[in-house]
Amino acid sequence: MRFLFSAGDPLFDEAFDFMSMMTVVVLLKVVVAFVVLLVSVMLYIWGMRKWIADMQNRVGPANAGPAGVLQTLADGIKLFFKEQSIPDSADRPIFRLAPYLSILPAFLMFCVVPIGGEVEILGRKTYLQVAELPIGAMFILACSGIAVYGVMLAGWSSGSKYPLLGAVRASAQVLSYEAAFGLGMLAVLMRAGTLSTREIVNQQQWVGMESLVRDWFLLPAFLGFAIFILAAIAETNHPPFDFVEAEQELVGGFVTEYTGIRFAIFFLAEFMNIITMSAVATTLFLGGPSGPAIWPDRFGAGGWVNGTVVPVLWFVAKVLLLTFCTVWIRASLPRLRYDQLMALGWKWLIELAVLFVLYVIVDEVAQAEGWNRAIAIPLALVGGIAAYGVLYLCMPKRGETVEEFR
Amino acid sequence: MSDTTDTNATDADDVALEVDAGEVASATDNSNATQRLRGQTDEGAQKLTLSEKELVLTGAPWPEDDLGDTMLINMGPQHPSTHGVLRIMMELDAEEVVRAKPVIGYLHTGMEKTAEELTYVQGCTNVTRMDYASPLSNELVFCMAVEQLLDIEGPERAQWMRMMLCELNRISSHLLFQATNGMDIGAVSMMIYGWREREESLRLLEKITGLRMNHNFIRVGGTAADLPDGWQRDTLETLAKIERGVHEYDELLSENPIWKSRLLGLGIISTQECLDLSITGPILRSTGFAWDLRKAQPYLKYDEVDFDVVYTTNGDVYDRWRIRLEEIFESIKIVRQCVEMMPTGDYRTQDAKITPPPRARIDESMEALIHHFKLFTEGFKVPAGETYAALESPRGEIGCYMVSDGSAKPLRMHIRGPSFYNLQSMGPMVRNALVADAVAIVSSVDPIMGEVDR
Amino acid sequence: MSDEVREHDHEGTADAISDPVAAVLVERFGGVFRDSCGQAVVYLDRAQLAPAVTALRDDERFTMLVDVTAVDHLTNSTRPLPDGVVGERFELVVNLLSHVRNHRVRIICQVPESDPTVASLTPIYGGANLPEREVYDLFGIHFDGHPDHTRILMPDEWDGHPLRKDFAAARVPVTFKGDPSPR
Amino acid sequence: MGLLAEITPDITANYYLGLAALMFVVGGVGMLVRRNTLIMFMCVELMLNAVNLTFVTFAKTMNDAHGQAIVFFTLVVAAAEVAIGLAIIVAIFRRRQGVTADDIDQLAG
Amino acid sequence: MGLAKGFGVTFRQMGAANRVTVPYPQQKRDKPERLHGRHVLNRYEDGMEKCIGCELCAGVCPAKCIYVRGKDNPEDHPVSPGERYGFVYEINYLRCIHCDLCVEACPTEAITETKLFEFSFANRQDAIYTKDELLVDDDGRAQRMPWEHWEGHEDTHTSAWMRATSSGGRADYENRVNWSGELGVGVRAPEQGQHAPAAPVATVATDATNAHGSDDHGQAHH
Amino acid sequence: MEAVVFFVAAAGVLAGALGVVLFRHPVYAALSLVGSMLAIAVLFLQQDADLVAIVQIVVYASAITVLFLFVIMLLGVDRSEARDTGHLFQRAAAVVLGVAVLVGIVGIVGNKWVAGTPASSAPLDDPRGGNVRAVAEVLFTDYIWAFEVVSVMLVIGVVGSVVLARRSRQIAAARQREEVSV
Repeated sequence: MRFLFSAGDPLFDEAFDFMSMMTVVVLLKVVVAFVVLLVSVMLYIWGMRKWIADMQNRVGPANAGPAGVLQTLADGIKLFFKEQSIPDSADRPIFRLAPYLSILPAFLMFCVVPIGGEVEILGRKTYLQVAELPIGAMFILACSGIAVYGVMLAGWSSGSKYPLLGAVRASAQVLSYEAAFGLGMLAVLMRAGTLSTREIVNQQQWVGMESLVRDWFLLPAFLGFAIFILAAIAETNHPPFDFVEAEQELVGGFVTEYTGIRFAIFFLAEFMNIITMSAVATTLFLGGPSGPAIWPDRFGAGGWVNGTVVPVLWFVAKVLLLTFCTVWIRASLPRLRYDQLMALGWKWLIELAVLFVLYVIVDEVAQAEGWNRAIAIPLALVGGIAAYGVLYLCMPKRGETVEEFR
Repeated sequence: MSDTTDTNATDADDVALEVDAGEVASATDNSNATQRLRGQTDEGAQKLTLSEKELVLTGAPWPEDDLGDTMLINMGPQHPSTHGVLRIMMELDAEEVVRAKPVIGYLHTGMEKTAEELTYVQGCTNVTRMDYASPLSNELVFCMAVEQLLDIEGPERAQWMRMMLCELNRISSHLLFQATNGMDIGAVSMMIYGWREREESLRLLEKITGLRMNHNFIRVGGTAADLPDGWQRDTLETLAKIERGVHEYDELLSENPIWKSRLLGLGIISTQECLDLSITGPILRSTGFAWDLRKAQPYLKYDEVDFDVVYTTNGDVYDRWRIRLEEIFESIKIVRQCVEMMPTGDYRTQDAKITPPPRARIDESMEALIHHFKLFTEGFKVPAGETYAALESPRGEIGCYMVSDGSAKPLRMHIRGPSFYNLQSMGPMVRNALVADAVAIVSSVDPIMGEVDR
Repeated sequence: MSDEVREHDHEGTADAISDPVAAVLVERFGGVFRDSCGQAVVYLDRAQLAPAVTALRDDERFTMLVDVTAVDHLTNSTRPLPDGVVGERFELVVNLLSHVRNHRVRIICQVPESDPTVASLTPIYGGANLPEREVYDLFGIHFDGHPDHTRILMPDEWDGHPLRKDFAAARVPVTFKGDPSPR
Repeated sequence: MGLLAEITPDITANYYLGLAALMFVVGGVGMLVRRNTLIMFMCVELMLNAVNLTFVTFAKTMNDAHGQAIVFFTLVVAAAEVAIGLAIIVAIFRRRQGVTADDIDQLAG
Repeated sequence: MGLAKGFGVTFRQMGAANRVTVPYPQQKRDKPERLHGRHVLNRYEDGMEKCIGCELCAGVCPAKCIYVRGKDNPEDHPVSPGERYGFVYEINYLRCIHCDLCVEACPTEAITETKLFEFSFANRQDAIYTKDELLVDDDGRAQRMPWEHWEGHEDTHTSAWMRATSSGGRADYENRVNWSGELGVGVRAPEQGQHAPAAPVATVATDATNAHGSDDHGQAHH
Repeated sequence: MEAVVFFVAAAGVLAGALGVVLFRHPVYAALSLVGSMLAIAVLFLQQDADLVAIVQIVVYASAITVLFLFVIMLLGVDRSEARDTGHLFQRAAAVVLGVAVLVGIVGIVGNKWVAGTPASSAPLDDPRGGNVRAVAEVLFTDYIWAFEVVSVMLVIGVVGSVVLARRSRQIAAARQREEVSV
């Protein structure tokens, strides 16, 4: 038999033995990943507040720790000791359960992200990645879909109206954007021809500047990247798509009735999601840990520094860049309206994503079969657009009366 | 600058008559629009006429059985974007507002009653707290009413100072609107930027009046004190900062597709509806009706300065936002002219019954001491009569109806708060909008609850 | 407004009225004109209020009802009033504005304490809705035909009407150390 | 590990099939017992999943991918069924303000 | 394109040069001279109290937050130079609205406002400042209560509003401040006037008072 | 090891299934359904069906059950259903029938009625690399027509549900008028 997850990891080249170092390595990786994620959330919240304060001519957190870096921790401690109140009309078991449901998928999704190359821990070779699945990309999709439960159940179980509105919004939003999210990923999966995140990263290995253009999926799947980012922002309820909490409209949405550490956990989950999504986007489109070796004359191209440390640094740098962009978006854009979000998702993103996937398919097949791409791709696109045109013509127009089903 | 905005420099009477040819004329012939409007408001009132008592009696604010798919939701009085303690009862169909009704009174402090207890000397400290975003307009309208009853007019310098301060206050009020409006639509940085420039204007006001808000600076017969040393430099510097900041708002939002898609064509109201519902100020001007009391019925020295009445023609939320943005520039223009043209001389009427004597005179003159004592103990008496003074506050026509019975305290002091009347526009505007739109629309009405409830 | 004569309490008869709108009101609805601080004021019988306001809107191009308020003259019953006006306890004050003519006029109705009822102006000008509710709430003057005749500022279970002169103003006592009794 | 192996049985395909049978029966009984149409729907999903489990089990025992391929079709059908079914429930609720199966007897005459 | 402009605006703000907020308790902005803060009761240079217990301040206070009781000065060691002195003087800061009418009303410049406003009361009793607490100390500085937060120099310029309003709106009196001697400060020469530099500096002739003296009789309005 | 995983997952499956049937509250029932589905996904993984397991989670946990919950919240039917006292006979009959079916199935399974020979037309891949490719090949070769038909059916289902759940403004307005007149 084989161990359920981590099938592709060199750790499991030997037969799995429960009572061996293998278990220790696996547990170690899980614990370290969790701690790293927690700390990075802490730093992200601090960095976000500093960045956004800078963009708004403010100082930002300054008192807890040097330059306020411990502010998140201080907030966490404060929230931990605050009273936990549960409304009378709340559904107590689910109300208590919901925060944990929201944090679990954020962490699980991070598990399949390759952070670095192969390392040796406790005499065992393994990937710098909690779990290497043959179906890692599908796993990401599954986790992002499950994440809605926390929000949805929190809103419903609070037993009041604004949270309920938030929950209804959340479920519709995640369901709608799940499709665009998946289609955005699909372009990369088509190009890579695999579902394994490790494989995808391996295909984006750095071999010089040309790999930035040719091997990284950023340009070969550029539209997929744009759609993926938009959908990821929507799925993580990040401004300008933060309808689920939308303070000005729904007070606090699903977290309105939450206090104390439960409230903190929701926000931990939300920010963890942003980091995880940045990491996933890095993996799929920006080559994950790949990047030029630093000072190969001194450290060697495949030595300890350039083989283990530098990839991790590249990965962190890319994730930082993406998270900075999320903060920049947060600072610059007003919030959309809910129906505009849904319209964007259903009327634009999904259509574009389908067309783009069509293009990628034809491109890949044409390459494999040796067709003339200059003819095949335009033909396919014309066909796709024609199909949309037919659908559009079938739709009832504004002002047209349609016989209603009663 | 967007092309939806246009400025008009022609004489106000002409403007009124121009517009008259179009929409205003329909006011008189009972057109369908008028009928439809009234029908709507009445119908809206009918269903939501449940008084608070009924709500308490039914327990939950929502009798779920009768209303089917719709849900009644209370936005406010404690809600992050209802501007103080406004409560809006909304009937929602999913997220669409079927009807809405503002419920007010949560900030009712009985200021009109208090005014009857305070002398005319103390009165300014009371009225200045009504519209706390533009306190100087309140003080000015109160003082204008008292001055009409006393039949005095402040000295030239006082008039110019009042005008300058009111325009500075209009700037700070509109900057507050820019901030809160940005916040309501989720533009967080806009809120901070709006605050940033507002702080500059408040700092200038603080320098002049000693307080950031509720200044108690405009007094009957003039102002409390002269402008401080170096006020020209401070004012010009502040104006430059504000101008730079407001250009930044323009850059940040005017062309932003999200901002435009949120606001364009939202919460449309027509001139006819505005006139019918007694709505004044930027909301009225956004419908293409360039009515501004500063031009139409000039008070202070507004007829001596050069400025334009900003108006737009679409009557939507975007236009109201835009108007307030442009009005900041117009106010800056006026303040610059005030700095240039400020006359010298007394800044408070020298009627010894109304103005306390110079402090140096107290030790020298027995009469001065007696006047000083009388003024600060029982105040001054105002001849019996009644009057209505009106001026253009940042939110519209603010009026003061004052009745005196000849004593040192008003018999009745009524403030016609523009926010109070402008709230009536909410019903027609919010109908069929989404919850998020309702927030934007409420924000564009820019109600100040201190003035609504008084 | 500024070029008009600033004179206090100038009373005029129908033939000497400088204000054209007031003249119409005096003529058609039997009002009494008074120039108050240079502003045109017409005292009307309360039964004439609604028809007069309708006439102003329809015939005189008065586009906006600016304000509706009331005054309690309980402590001021001997106030000077123009001839032909019998002072009652309450006065209902309606300010109207014609944007077209850039002209204001004020109508004052005497409302007796025994029957504080006036026909509502809301069917004529929608903008009278909230201020009439406010007057009802604070003075207890009823408006016939108002679509939503409820309290607006005070709680529903409140007794009395606060802006009436016989309704004592509440005070929150201020405490001082040197004077143990609250003041 | 050795101890664990001794006390636990070797899991054969019959275990999975037995579990699937149990699940199917629970779903079926629930379908008959419950009156809330939403829960009846969920019971149908249970039964479908019991079938899925048997398909996957047979795919494993026979080392044949066809069994797993069939599961995809089941899933798609289930999704379509839920979409339509829930839409019907919503439509019924709009008219009748209830989702109890016994109330929906209009077709019976 | 519009989007990019917005992003440009926010990006431009990055960089420490244009911060508009300050880390507050550690760093404070300069307060304008006229700021209405909490009151102090002043004393003459010889240590006598300026308050004469006339209750004008209490009378004009719209919030009714001042409580004053005057008493005849004890013959052996008088508290104030006049006949009477403020025996009890209390201000309830839970009510005070800092309108500064009391400062304008005080005939002896006894009560002025500092620029201190950073109170943090722990109870309602602390909010009632008694005469002992309001009175300046032996150096003429405001006393620092345990619940107040202020830096050393924030209690200067306590008389700015009094000076600003002292001319009663008359341009001729702009520069003439009836500045009685003050503990720790002494008889200050009239400080820089409150008028605009654009205005001609009013030279106060000795007969200026006489020229306007008749105004003080003030014709009754009607 | 396999036994441990199996028994834990089986317990989860059954608990979830019983939860669906026994919980009065639809939300709890839906959550039980999710639990049951997740446990089944574990069993799928156990049997080398990685892709099916993940698709199971994507489709059931994050789409179908979310839809259920959405409808429950939307309709506000989240109160417990009325006790159906009138159907005691039906309940007893259902349980008896269920037991009978169970006995039947177990009997058949015990008799190895379906123990056929392994077909080797599309053998599952080596478990290490997953079997995505094998399943995909079967799907897109042998079952390509079924695949297309099912996808069309899904589209029809989506359109149909939109049409069903849509409520025209005219109808809403008519309903409102009724309310007002009543």
